[in-house]
Amino acid sequence: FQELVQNISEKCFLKCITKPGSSLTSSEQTCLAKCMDRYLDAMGIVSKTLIERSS
Amino acid sequence: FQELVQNISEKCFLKCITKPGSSLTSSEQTCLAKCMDRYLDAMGIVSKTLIERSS
Amino acid sequence: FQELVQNISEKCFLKCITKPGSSLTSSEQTCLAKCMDRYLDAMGIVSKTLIERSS
Amino acid sequence: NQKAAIQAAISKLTETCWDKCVGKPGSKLDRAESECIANCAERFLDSSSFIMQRLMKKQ
Amino acid sequence: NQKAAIQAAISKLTETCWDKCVGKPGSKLDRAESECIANCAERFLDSSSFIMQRLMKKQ
Amino acid sequence: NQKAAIQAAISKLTETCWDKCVGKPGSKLDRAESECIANCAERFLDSSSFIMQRLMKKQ
Repeated sequence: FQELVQNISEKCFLKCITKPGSSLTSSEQTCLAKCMDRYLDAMGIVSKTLIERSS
Repeated sequence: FQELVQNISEKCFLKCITKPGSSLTSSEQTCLAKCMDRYLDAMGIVSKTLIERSS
Repeated sequence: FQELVQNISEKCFLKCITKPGSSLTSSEQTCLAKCMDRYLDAMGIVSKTLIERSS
Repeated sequence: NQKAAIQAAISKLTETCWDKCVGKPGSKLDRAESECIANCAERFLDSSSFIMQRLMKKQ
Repeated sequence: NQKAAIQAAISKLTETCWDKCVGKPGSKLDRAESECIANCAERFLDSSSFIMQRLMKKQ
Repeated sequence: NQKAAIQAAISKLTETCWDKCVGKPGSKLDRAESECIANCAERFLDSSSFIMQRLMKKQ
């Protein structure tokens, strides 16, 4: 779980916070939320692919 | 050995499979083969350099 | 300590030695020295931030 | 153990295919992105097994 | 232990914020770079805790 | 042990110098690529020892 938080934080920070300011703006939070959901979607596709191949 | 496969796969996947399609094309396979051979060449040069310096 | 040397070496090698030649030039050494000092400055800012937040 | 190895592989592959396939995160993955991720995962596994077999022949 | 975890976090965050904020190394960090690094560290921590809370709600 | 440390160093240095020196993989490394890799490995080691000595003076 910690590693997942770490990976999503790194990938989504790079995509969503291009110029870090004095607080997280609401548009940055929206971007982080979408980015996290899309990352989980991507991970779901990868897991499905790996499991199908290994069976 | 596992780590070597992992490193070569990552580096050569990035160089050779720019748009992943529904199968590995023969030109992608040719690129992977060359890329792996060149990676081993590079590793040979690096090893030689390290060994000469440490002796 | 080893990890710090490793991190600074990687980051500063990428910034300062763009075309590796037959020896380290004096301008490359100057760049490495500045880069290392700035990296330690950056680490100081990050440490201060982390410690303020965790207290 | 095997479960940890699979989770590590999922984690690493997701990072690789995310970088290759996903642009600005939208309200869902569009079709091109989803296909790219699935193909990326498949082709990465193909590439790894191609490399592994070729390395084993060399030894 | 906790000390090692904090040192690992400092190490990782410094790498991330260095890449985001610092250009050609000068004789000192200029004001824009220093501010960028401090904000980068703060916003990274905000982002991580935002992600963590949102992940925990999903489970 | 020392052998594992040397193999780890070879592995890491190969990655760094590969990224810096090799373009599209051809049927062999051309002369510029080979020289770049050898110089990259030498200069990386020089840089590391320069950094290490300078860090030790600071402490």
